[in-house]
Amino acid sequence: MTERVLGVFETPADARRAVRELVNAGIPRQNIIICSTEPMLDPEFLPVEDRKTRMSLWAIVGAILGCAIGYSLPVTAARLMGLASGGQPIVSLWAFAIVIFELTALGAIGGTVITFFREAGLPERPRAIPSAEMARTFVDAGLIVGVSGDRMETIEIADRLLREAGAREIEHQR
Amino acid sequence: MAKWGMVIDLDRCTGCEACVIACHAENNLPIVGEEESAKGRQHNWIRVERYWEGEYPHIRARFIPVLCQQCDHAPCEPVCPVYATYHNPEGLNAQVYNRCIGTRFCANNCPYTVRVFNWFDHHWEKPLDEQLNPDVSIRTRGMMEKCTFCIQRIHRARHQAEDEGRDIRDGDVQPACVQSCPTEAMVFGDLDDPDSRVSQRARSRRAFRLLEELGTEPSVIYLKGDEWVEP
Amino acid sequence: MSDETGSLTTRMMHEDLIRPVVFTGRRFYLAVALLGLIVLWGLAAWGYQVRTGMGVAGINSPVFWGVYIATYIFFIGISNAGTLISAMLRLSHAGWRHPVTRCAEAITVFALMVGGMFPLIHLGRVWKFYWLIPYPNERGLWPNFHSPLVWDFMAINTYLLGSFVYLYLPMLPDLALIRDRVNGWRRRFYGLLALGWSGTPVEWHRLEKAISILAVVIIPVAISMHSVVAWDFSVALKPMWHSTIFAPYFVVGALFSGIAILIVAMVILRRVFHLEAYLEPIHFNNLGLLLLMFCCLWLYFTFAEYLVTWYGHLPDEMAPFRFRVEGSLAPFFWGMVLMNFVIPVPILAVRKTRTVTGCLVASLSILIGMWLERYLIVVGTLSRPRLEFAWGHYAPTWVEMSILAGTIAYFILLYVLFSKLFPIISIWEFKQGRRLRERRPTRDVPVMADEPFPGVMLDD
Amino acid sequence: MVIRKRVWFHLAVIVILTFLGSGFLLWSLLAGTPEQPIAFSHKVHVEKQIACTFCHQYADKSPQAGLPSVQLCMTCHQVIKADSPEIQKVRAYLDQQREIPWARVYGFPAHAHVRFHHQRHVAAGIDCAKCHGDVGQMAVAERAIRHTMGWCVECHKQNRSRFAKPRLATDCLTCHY
Repeated sequence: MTERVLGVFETPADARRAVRELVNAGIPRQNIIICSTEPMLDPEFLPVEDRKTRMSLWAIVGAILGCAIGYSLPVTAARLMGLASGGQPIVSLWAFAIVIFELTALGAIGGTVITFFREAGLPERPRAIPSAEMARTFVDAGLIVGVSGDRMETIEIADRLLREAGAREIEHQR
Repeated sequence: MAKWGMVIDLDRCTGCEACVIACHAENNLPIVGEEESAKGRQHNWIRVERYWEGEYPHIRARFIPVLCQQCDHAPCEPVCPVYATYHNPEGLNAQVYNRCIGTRFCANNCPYTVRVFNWFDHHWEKPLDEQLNPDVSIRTRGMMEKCTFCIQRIHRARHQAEDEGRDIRDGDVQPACVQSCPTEAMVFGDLDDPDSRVSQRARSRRAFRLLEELGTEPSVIYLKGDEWVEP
Repeated sequence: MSDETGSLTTRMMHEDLIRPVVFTGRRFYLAVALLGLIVLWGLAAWGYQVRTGMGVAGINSPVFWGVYIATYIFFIGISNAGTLISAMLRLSHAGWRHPVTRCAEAITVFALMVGGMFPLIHLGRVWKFYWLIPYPNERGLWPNFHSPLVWDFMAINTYLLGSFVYLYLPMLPDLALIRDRVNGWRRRFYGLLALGWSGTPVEWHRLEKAISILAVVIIPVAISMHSVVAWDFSVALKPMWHSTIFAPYFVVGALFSGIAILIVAMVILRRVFHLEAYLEPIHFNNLGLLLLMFCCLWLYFTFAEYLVTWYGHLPDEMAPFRFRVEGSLAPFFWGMVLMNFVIPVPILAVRKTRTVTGCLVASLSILIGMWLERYLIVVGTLSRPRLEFAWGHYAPTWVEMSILAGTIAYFILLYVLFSKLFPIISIWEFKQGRRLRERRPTRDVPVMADEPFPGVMLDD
Repeated sequence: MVIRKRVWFHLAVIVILTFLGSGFLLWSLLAGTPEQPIAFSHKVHVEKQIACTFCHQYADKSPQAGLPSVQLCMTCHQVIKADSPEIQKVRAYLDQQREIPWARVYGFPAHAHVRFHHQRHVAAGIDCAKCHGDVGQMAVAERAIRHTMGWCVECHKQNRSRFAKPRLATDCLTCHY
């Protein structure tokens, strides 16, 4: 039986304080929910270990893959050509450079986008689903800090801490 | 492998345009009419250009029959995205009608402007459709076409030669324009064979090729005297 | 956030920017109906052309390409600008970019979609267009990768895909925002499009990372794409096409017309959606300065191109040169100079006239001028082939003009629908930019420190 | 998870529809047994040891194989099975001085721009059945083999060495002009 408590915050300072208090109270990080309507990347919200991303790496991998396809596509096509195609070179670097370049870029874009979706865990059901009324408050205020847990006392502690940190609205969900 | 070529002696050309008519009849070229011609859509695979030479009163018209030059380095070939135009093993600049998607890039890139586009479907009223050549396709709208050096005649000559178990002899193939030329200004044959008539004529001191400076290496060679003396 | 200075609260901002999404005015239906009619008319003209043959257009021998290809370059040109401008502004952390990026990116995507249609419209046998796609087939035939048209196909598709992603990813947070503010079917619609974005720090971090990688990748793609379009011409053995500076010349022209259409779009959006508080005179001022720079660059390239041709004085080159400068295309040529330089430069150079209206006038003039430039390039050269005997003329027919009108209407229609369905100003980026502008010397400033454009910014 | 599932579902639907669509297209192309005005049986005639070129007279002489005229049919059928109702139909055509409007079984559409040459193939010793299937077993002529370009080219490739100019075996201009 998982229960969640969500608090809406208006300033990053309050939200940061709330997160700090929750961590101090011994609530594990993976149980703390943070959502914001604009990038909030302070260390309290995004610990250093979560900042590691392989997106650049995969972009490069995609680029290399695209480059390989870009080179082999025209060459293979010219070789597979079943009919006389008359005097044109099978590998023509000047002409193929353009095809290679475009497919390299396409590979890099593909690598980036796929990695983005994988690392951000999208598409997915939104992690924090406040009620419709609270959602409106949230998008205008800007931040949600919450806790999910299966023990009643954790939720109660979180509720208190969120209120103390200055949460504007608190919602319990089960 | 033969390398087909043509020599046109401009000193013999009278500008009678028999070649144009013969080409029309042989290759199923449509007659597009006055209105379309005025728009620049004459449907000719060969045209006779007329230029004036000299100053009045010592003036003379000169004629140049211009057809597809069957270039060895044809600018039209690399730009076709679908290989509808390519170089055939016999040195012909081929145009495959049903492969053509009609980008018209080849026509733009042809320095001789000898490629012809089918702006519409063509119809031959009865009984004119009976005179269509069954050995040549009827092209439909949206595709490019041009002089083929009468490829159907090359095929026919080859078939006959094969059946008789020999190679094609010089003079076996005569495109319609060559055949119809009353002054025998045009000669067709194998440029790789040094003894062929076309090779002999091509070695003439009077030989030149159209827009030679572009490096397109045309297979059509023109002959023209240095000077023209008034008769 | 609560730290709102100035008159604009977050709630007001949301109301302003989401209003068009929820509220539909009569003007919207009117605009869609009108544009839709023009699009249908263009579609009918195209159908007529496909059924009857290309002959219904004015193109002929030797002018095998006409209005279609000119408009193609024009649209590809304006498409070039959106994503490129947005990516460059993002990479340079230009502080004033925030309200500009999305309307620029949307121009790119739609202009590409419309521009990409022109090669198809112009194909003689459009029903065989798929032969351009490399796929294994029983005939054993493949496209010719040596052909610039195949490069075009590759470049346009890469850029279209890249631009689409570059438009869509930064829109996710805004889609989620709308999802959380609306009810009914709209909630489901935007919920589906938002792909479950909830705004966790990890999502934000990866989004910013993805945007910065994409911005780096997309700039060379944008430049390559318009270069490839230029190479369509300059690899051809044609006088005044066979020019080495064509690629940069086209890219400059593309950015030039791209900024112009961006300004036009911004002025219209500002009026229609009452976005005066978001698209401020400063934005028009800055874009106007950029446009001014491109006016000069364009003149420089044009001059370089024509000077060298004239100085070389090769007969083959002089024929199209004369045809453009003093022949029957002369009104187009001098009109182009007038529209692209003489009219916009004084307007944009003087601080007093570099107003919203001033920028609009200059931009409209440039858009017409750039279309004329593309027309001159295509028709000017093709009418004057090397053999004098084959010289010709060209005049577009009603079919070409109908299709042209239809495609322009289609472009506007797509843009209208987009700005109706989605917030045309990136809400989260605007908020972020506003917070940065306040420059609270606290830790509230996020990790990635944005510097506004120094000097230009303070001009306001 | 729900959204992800939905995306997969849509993708699956698109893929299935594409497959069904192309399957239908293929099927409609393959089906080809046109109805003929006369219940002519190739089987019966081939079993009587009549050579193909007896009726298709030009197959070894010209590009077109040719169809027999009504006169040719009636040369034999004046006597043979003259009373059969089908032969009566043929006689009726003769009396009206009309040719039998046979429905075409094989042949290239005009838009293929193919110049097929029967004589060349017969001269090269290609068996009729290679391209037309085992007509001797067909009561009604049916399109047993699809004359696609890939099919033609495959044979040309395999028999490259039998061409007088092997490089022309797979030249486009060999068939398209």
